[in-house]
Amino acid sequence: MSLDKIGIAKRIAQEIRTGWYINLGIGIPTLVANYIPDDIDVVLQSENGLLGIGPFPKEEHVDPDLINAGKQTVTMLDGSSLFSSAESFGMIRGGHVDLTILGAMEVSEQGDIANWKIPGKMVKGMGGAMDLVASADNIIVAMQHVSRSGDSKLLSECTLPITGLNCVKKVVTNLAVLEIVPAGGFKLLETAPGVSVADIQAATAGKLIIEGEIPEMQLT
Amino acid sequence: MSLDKIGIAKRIAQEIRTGWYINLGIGIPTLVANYIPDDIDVVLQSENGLLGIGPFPKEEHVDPDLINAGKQTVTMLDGSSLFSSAESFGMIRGGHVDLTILGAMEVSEQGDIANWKIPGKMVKGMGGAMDLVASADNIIVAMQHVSRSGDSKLLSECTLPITGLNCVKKVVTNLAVLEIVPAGGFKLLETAPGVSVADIQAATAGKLIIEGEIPEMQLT
Amino acid sequence: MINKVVANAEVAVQDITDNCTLMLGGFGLSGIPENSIAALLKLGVKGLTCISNNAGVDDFGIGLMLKTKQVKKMISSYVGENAEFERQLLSGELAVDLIPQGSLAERIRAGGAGIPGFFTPAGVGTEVAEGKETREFNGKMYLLESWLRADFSLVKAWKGDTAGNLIFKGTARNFNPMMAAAGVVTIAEVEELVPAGALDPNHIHTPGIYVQRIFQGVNYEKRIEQRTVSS
Amino acid sequence: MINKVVANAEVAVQDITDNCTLMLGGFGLSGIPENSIAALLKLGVKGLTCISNNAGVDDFGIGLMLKTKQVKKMISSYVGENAEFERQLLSGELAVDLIPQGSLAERIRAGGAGIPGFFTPAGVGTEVAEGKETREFNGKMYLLESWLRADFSLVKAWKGDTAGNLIFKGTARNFNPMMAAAGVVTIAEVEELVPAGALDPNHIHTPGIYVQRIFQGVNYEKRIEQRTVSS
Repeated sequence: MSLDKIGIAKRIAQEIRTGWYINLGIGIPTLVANYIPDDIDVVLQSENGLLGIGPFPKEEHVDPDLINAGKQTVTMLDGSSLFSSAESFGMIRGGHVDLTILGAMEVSEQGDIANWKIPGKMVKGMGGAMDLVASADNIIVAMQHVSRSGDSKLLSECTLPITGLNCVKKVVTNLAVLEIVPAGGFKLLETAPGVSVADIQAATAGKLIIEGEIPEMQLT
Repeated sequence: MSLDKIGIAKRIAQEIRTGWYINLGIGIPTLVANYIPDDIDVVLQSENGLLGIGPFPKEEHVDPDLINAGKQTVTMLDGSSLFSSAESFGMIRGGHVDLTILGAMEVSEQGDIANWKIPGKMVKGMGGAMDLVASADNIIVAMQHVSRSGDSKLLSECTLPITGLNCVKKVVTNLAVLEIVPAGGFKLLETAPGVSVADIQAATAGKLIIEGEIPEMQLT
Repeated sequence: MINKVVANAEVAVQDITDNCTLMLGGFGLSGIPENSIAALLKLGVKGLTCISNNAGVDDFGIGLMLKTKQVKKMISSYVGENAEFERQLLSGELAVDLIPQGSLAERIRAGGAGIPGFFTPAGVGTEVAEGKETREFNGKMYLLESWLRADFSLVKAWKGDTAGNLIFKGTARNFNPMMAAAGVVTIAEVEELVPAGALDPNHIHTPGIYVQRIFQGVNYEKRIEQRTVSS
Repeated sequence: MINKVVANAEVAVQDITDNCTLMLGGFGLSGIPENSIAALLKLGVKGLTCISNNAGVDDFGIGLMLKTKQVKKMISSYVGENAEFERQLLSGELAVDLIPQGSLAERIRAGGAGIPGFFTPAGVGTEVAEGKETREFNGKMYLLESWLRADFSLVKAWKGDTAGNLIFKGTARNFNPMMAAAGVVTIAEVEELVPAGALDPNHIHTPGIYVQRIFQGVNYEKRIEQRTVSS
């Protein structure tokens, strides 16, 4: 039994601390917002120029001039602020965003990430991903542990074109929570409910570091 | 009979064309504003963050939060805008200001300007002068032709520490209007009322270029 | 105050010629210069290089100019939502430069602010870094990126005054303010054009010095790409 | 929304220690953090490096901290109006770095925006260029300038909310927004502190992400250096 997308999002939500400014990528990262506990006070940044993303609007409040980075209509909260794209990436590049959560196609044991281009496929562009991964101090990747074709996405080196080097701090997959250690390697922190260390070992192509007893994730 | 400060300001005002954004330095340049004809539509920039400087306020409208670059209290006009110092110098550096008028201690025949520092005297700083002279396409210097000690301020090379190189386009002094030509040299364009070409020659240490009949300034 | 008002989009864009470089504001379909794009379609200029974060969708925004094959090259960060774009790119009719979004924003900002080059960490170790100078500052690697400028910038604001001052609304601001500063000629279209003096000087996002022409736009569609609602 | 409110200036500055680098907003005496300066006088920290466009006057602004010899070094563009400053400088008690005003503004902006270096034409051919890399772009020479950052930034705004969002008034904005972004800890004092939600998000000049502490200041003097009036 591995986690579904909601499970991954719930587990990542546990990483969040009060007072943080957070940028959530498209996909599973966006779901994380739904599972941040009420007593944790955070502000979500949308790189197209909004701090303080609120819930999706009610039909009658939809505003084409208020969208998130995924181009979805959103709302603001008390205390939200608006700004230009240059200011927004100044915030990101300047290290003011405390946590970035994004998806990936591959992560290496050095913390390299590949998530923008597949050779032979139409390239849509990197959007803000290269700026985010080059700038953030704390980056968590949310992804499936293996690809649809069954290949491990946790590798010794990325095979796809790189988005950024030495930047990912943690990976949360359907199978496990792993930390990338400075010397290189995926240190196994937690297993998903019903997933064995052997399962994770089998699904991890990069160096997996297992020290002592590995606890199981506690999800509510 | 040479010009007084007001005469210099009046002559410089004749250089101004409608539609221009203009930065006026402290001293004589500030006076220029008083002699811009009513049918000439210009906008004055204050590098501390204001476009559209209005007249000095009436006593009851003095606002400590509204000053010009000389720290004088000012007013705004219909259409004025406010911005940060970074935006203001972005405007200047980006070449959006059409004309800069400033004072100088020395100007060289190459268009170099020295106006910020006298060795042996307390240095107060260059303020925005180095940014202005390095950025503006059209720079007019307003100054006396000779110093208080009688030395020419129009030189073959500046002797004082430089503020900027190859930047001054025109010089308006109490004696003359001179253009700095690309090959180097002060080309005499106009004489002040009652001032002879010989007077100007005698007061100019740098290369003076005299071609044909030199007209006298027309001041109203 | 200098008056920048022109009658309409057709007048505003009339001197844009073939092979010009244009900047077009907007993120997705939000804050795009709808009227100026329509006027460019009518004008029929070709061979354009368009700097814009996205390339519109098949039947809206810059996508309309792709359909009429007026665009030679796109400089963008993400061009995902457009089948015609993909077809022209694969057939070699269209060139594309993909630039990290923050670098794109900052390169445009640098163009307007007279900064020919700056260092950014975005793209270090990636193909974006190919051919670019890299340098270490404080133990971290950075790339040297250059400014971007345009012959014409086409921006869209919420309110504007006759002196060219602009105020944007919501996240429709995005790339518009930097582009306004980075165009040799900046054409601003606004939903509401007011007399100089009607906007609070403290609320102005783009000072009029950056805007050469302004007009009140008409018939804004403001299409939504992802209408997401809560119950 | 995250709450950044602290009780007053004394609480806000209490962990500033000797030999810190501070940024202080303001141009002349306009938009200076009067309350934070008063609290620093009370705190008595010494050996400060102060980045501020000016150095106040003898009996106001940073001039007060010069009198108490709390400042080791000033990084400014113009320091003209202060006799005590001159005395300390000539006696070697005080060091000063003079920086072109636009380069100062942009270096602070770069600090906040994560840009370690950029090219500017200001100072080429002058003593400001000594020891700095110069490079030609498009036929014009430029200098490489580096970012400026500070341990603490002390800024002053007109209105602020509990989430740290700031709105400035008139030309009191000046260096304050860039400094707010360039401080590891930014302390904002405001004339009017309002609840989050009371400011229009479209009017905010400095988003709260840059502000770590905010308080409502008291007894603003707002001294005028050159009171010029028309009749």
